[in-house]
Amino acid sequence: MLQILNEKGDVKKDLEPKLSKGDLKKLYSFMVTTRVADTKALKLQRQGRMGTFAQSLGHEACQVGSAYALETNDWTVPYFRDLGTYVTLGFPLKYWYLYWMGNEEGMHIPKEFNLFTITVPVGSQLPQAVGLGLAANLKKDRIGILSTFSDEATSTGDFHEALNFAGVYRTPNVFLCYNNQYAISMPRSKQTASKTIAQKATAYGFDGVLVDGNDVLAMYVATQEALNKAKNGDGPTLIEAYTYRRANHTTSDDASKYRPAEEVEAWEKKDPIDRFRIYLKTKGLWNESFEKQVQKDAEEQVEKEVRDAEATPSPPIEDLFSHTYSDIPQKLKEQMDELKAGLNEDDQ
Amino acid sequence: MLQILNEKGDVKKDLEPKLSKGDLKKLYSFMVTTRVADTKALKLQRQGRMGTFAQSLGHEACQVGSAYALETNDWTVPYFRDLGTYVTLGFPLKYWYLYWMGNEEGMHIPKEFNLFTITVPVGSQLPQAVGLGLAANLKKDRIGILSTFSDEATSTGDFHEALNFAGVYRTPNVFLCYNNQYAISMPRSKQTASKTIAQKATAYGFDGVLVDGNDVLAMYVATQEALNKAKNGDGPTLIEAYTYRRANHTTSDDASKYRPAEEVEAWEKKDPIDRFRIYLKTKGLWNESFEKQVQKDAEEQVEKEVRDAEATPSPPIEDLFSHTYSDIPQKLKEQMDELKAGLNEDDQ
Amino acid sequence: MNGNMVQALNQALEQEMLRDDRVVILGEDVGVDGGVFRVTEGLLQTFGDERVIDTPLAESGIIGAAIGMAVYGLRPIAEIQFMGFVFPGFNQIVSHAARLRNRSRGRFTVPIVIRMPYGAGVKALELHSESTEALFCHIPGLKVVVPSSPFDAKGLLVASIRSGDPVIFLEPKKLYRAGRQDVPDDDYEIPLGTAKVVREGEGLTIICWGAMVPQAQEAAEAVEEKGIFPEIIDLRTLSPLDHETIIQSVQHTGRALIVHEAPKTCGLGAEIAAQINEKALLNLEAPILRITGQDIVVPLPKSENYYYPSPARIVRGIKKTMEF
Amino acid sequence: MNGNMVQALNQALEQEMLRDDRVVILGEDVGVDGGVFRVTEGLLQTFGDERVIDTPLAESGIIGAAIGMAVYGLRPIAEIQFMGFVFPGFNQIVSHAARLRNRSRGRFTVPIVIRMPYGAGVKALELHSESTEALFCHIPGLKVVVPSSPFDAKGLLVASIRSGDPVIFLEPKKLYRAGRQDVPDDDYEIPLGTAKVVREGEGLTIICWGAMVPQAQEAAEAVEEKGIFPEIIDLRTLSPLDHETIIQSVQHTGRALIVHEAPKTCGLGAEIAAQINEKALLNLEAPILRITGQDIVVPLPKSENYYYPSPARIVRGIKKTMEF
Ligand SMILES: Cc1ncc(C[n+]2csc(CCOP(=O)(O)OP(=O)(O)O)c2C)c(N)n1
Ligand SMILES: Cc1ncc(C[n+]2csc(CCOP(=O)(O)OP(=O)(O)O)c2C)c(N)n1
Ligand SMILES: [Mg+2]
Ligand SMILES: [Mg+2]
Repeated sequence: MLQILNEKGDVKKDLEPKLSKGDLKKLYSFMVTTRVADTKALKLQRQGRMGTFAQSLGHEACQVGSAYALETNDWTVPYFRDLGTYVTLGFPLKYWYLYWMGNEEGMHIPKEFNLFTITVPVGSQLPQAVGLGLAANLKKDRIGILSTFSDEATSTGDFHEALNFAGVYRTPNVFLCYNNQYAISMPRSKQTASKTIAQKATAYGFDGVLVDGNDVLAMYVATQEALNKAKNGDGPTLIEAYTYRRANHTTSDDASKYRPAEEVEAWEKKDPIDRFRIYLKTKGLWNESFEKQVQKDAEEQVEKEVRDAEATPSPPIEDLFSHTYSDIPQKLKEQMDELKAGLNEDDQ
Repeated sequence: MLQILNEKGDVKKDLEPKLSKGDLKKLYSFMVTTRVADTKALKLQRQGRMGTFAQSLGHEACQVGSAYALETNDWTVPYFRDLGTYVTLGFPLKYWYLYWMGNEEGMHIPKEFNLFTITVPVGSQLPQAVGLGLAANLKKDRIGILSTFSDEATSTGDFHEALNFAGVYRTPNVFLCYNNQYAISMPRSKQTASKTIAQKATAYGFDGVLVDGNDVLAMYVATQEALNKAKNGDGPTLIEAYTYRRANHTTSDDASKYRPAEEVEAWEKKDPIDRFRIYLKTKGLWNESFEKQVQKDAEEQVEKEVRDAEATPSPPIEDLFSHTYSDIPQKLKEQMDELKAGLNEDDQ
Repeated sequence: MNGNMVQALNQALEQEMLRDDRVVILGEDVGVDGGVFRVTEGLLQTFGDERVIDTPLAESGIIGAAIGMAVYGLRPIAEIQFMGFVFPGFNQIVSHAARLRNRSRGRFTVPIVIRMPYGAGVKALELHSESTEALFCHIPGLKVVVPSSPFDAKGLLVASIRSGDPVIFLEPKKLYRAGRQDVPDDDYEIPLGTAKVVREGEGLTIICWGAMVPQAQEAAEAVEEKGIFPEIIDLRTLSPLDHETIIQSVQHTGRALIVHEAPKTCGLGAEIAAQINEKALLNLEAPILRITGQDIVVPLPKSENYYYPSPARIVRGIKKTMEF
Repeated sequence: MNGNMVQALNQALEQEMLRDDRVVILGEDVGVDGGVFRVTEGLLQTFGDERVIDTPLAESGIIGAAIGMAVYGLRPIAEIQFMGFVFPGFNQIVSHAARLRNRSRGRFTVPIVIRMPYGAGVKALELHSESTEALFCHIPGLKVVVPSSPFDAKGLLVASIRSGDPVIFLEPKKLYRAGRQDVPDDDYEIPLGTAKVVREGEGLTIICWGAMVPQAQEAAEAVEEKGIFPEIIDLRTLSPLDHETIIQSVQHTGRALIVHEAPKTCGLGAEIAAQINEKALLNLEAPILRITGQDIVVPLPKSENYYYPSPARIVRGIKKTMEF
């Protein structure tokens, strides 16, 4: 398992990436922002101001570290638990909140972002990510495509078909699995008899690497290597980020039903942010006032995004009908008109 | 690659299975019968007496050798190119001919045979084979389940989901892939970047073995070992039988469009029947009169089955309606009556 | 027992598993977790992990395995976590479950039940609100069943488990905990293929199922003051349809309104309308209307109510039909 | 060119690939082999293996990859070898291709064409004769197109490739080589969503598509001697439907007969009947009949003709409607 920072924050010097002080501080602040935004979302959900959503608690290093390795032209194909990825890409969190608030405005993805939509059916985004890769190859665009998913996606047929295609056509894909040990109530050990997820790459003729998913430096290094390899035409990589889903599966779930508290506690000790804080401190990049600033900035940013989100009305009715086809077929116009007429009638 | 008999018919003594003379002669006669039945079918097809079908030419060793390892209570889940398996199981070939003649009577599977139906969508029989295994485990039945398929099935999502389940539940499945180097026009090398198909088992936490698919002894030994392992509760096995599809994909295909004649010729030299004949001769079990007898028996058997098939009328109209549900719902009765009334009218 | 639909389903499963040891359950989170809606709660503890099987996420694998188990002589019940996730397993249903009996001339049967929560109205995420029953009704060899009350849920599930055919069993998640009802602890079946007149009436027949039944009932009550007393049919089994009950009612009332939450085009409402046209044309005093979801994706929660057929929309449909 | 449907389709593909380098083809055996029906013959040689991609057998992979390529700006055409094999890829179509435009509020569009030979009547193996168009017509976001002649095949395929939406393009394999026709070598489109009156008539409208068009024509000729002159509409686009042409014709003729080879229940015929009932009830002089495949699996070749709507069966339907 690739590890650069261990649980105590000790660093393997020979593997340490050459990141500037600014980069290191950014990594930290992205992780903190992710946690703050996640915590805020949980609060909103409990207050009935947001719907069901999937917390990212504990995934900060694997999300932020990997996304930090992306360059502007690269593509990201996320899954439903990827808040840190959005934070790192600089995606306006307003949309993220809106989406999970159930407001259709949250489905916007600004043009500047080479970022795919959230895919609800587990695993089914992976063939699409490979399609992006095929297209990039055809267009001779030198880009990488990072697609994320968790352990359970590896049980789906789509995972297999996608990785097999990627191997055959040597597409510039990086398949990043957050192995967070659970799929709702199903522990990783019962999802597959394969010893590691990384080794599944053998079946597709390319490399699989196992990385400490709570080590932001290792995640950054492994992802960057894989992206570079992709851009050099050397084909895809499967990365297994070994981590843990510390929260419930979603806010509708109660994880205490199926796993012991001690297990969760043990993983709290491996917290990715704590570990990186020690590292920064050792490097003289962290002190209390820096921490305060980072927290304050994160909170302010999050509060603003939430305010913006809550101030955004749901789209007008037309919007529900205008994105089904490139035009609005007659029958949809009729259905829309009927709906509007009815609502008017009800109002009277 | 497990090989016991090489292309010249030389045997690896230490690996040679302890089969009686009778068994060895049977293996030979099953292979010959398979070839005779296959050749007959091709002739019938060319004469318009049979529909499109998939020839087994060249697969005699991997089909017969593996099926010979089955015991009475074991199950077989075949695919669409498996004539030698039917021959070895003693399945009445009449039904096989009827099926490919397009006569619905050919869909019968007599109760004595633990033999699944032919599955047309490639790969989709594999989760079902695992379901048989789960059921056998639950019932504590000490059986093995042999399911066959060819190389291209390994590209399907169902292959993956099935093998993953088999690994997780340690079902008594033997997954036998006839790697015959082609999927219609698609060469094996372009179907997957995996070096071997056998190594795909790594992804599921069980063993994969590569076997010379033109060596009937190796096929027998490998399948028997895998079945025994399954019965002992030691889980599934993936067997890759390395062989070659010497005929066109089906009688509707023209393989000369996509592969060189020399390649086909090279594989003719590895003929599984020729190889086994030399072995038998060396053992003193083969001579010209034995050969004649085997050929004659095969031809007589095949001619009889074909005669029986051709004498079998298509089932009555009721039969088309009576196997959709456990009962015949009202709407189907109406549709059947309408059809019959119409046909009567047309006759008048 | 006096309970909600989840409890009624749970009791049906438990009792059938006790009665018949061929009955097994498999699906995602059905074991330790008791299912995300708790329909299989407690069954793992009672029956063990060979009969209540937690599976990896693989709908084709789940349904395919269920088919194999059925062929071996078991009676598997597969849970699909939400109806929107059945499509990765669609091929196993359409190409195999529905066909194996015919393909083997009766040798192999597939007495499986594929249970899935379906439908909108609970402010769920994308693909957690689908209602695509019409797709299954088009496939020969499948039966499709939808309860609308705890009592029916138990009786229909028991009948589905005992049926010799593959049954798509759709559970209206909006009604899972919507109300309690007396549910006999005894064993009972509601025969598949029989619709139920849940409200007798005159002048108009409303045909609906699942979560639309209470919506239609509310609408019917609302129009009483206008002197309109619709008859309401709860189909309960969508395939095969109980034509007789539908046609008889429309012959009596002379008008028909179909309510479903699936998109309109090629929904089951179309089939019902076509049959009424074919068999009761001369009785019709007005066109058959369909009040349905629009031909769009079910919107996210905040806009969902525009999509979901409300009692008010049904009332408008009733008026339009009556005033034709 | 004077050619058959396969040649017309091949020309459409070649010309669109020449005109627009975003157009790419992928599927099983589409390259070296030119497709099992030879529709993509020669294209690999002309356009190379990055634009004509032979894929492993993996329908979900193929359609999913096509979606990703479309999102990246290409215009992929995926070939599914037979319609019966589309179901492993159904989830990609229903949950993604049909929804990505809406899911991204127009940012990502999926201008793909999924071509598939469909239909019975050619004495094929099991699952090589399906005709499940109704399933696709029920899914918002998809367009569904079926030509019935070489001329239409080219014009409709060109329009489908240029459409901004995912198009399910169904090719009646029975008509692939059934006849030759003059097909302009020039570029032309037949707009999606427009049906065509292929035979003007009185007293009865027959609505059909694909391989049923010649069957209906044959039936119409057969009843001429009885003084019956049906109008025939070839729908050409099944979704969205050209309501106007259908309703106008039935308002004119007063009777409707729908012919399709898919099973009857919940086939597209039901939707058409429901719409006619809704919009032209007062014009109807007889119930709308549907002459269709039965609600069974398409039988193996020797019994297939019992299933397949023959001109004789259509004639009986015509008579029954006229004599009502
Ligand atoms: C095809 C499909 N089936 C079922 C579900 C329901 N579901 C949502 S998340 C989930 C578990 C996913 O586990 P994993 O992939 O490990 O992601 P994690 O929750 O750990 O991030 C399930 C079963 C789904 N979304 N898609
Ligand atoms: C799901 C599915 N897609 C496509 C087909 C069409 N098809 C039939 S056989 C075949 C190639 C199969 O190759 P392989 O599995 O290697 O079997 P072989 O012909 O070599 O025995 C294809 C593409 C099919 N039967 N099923
Ligand atoms: Mg997980
Ligand atoms: Mg092969």
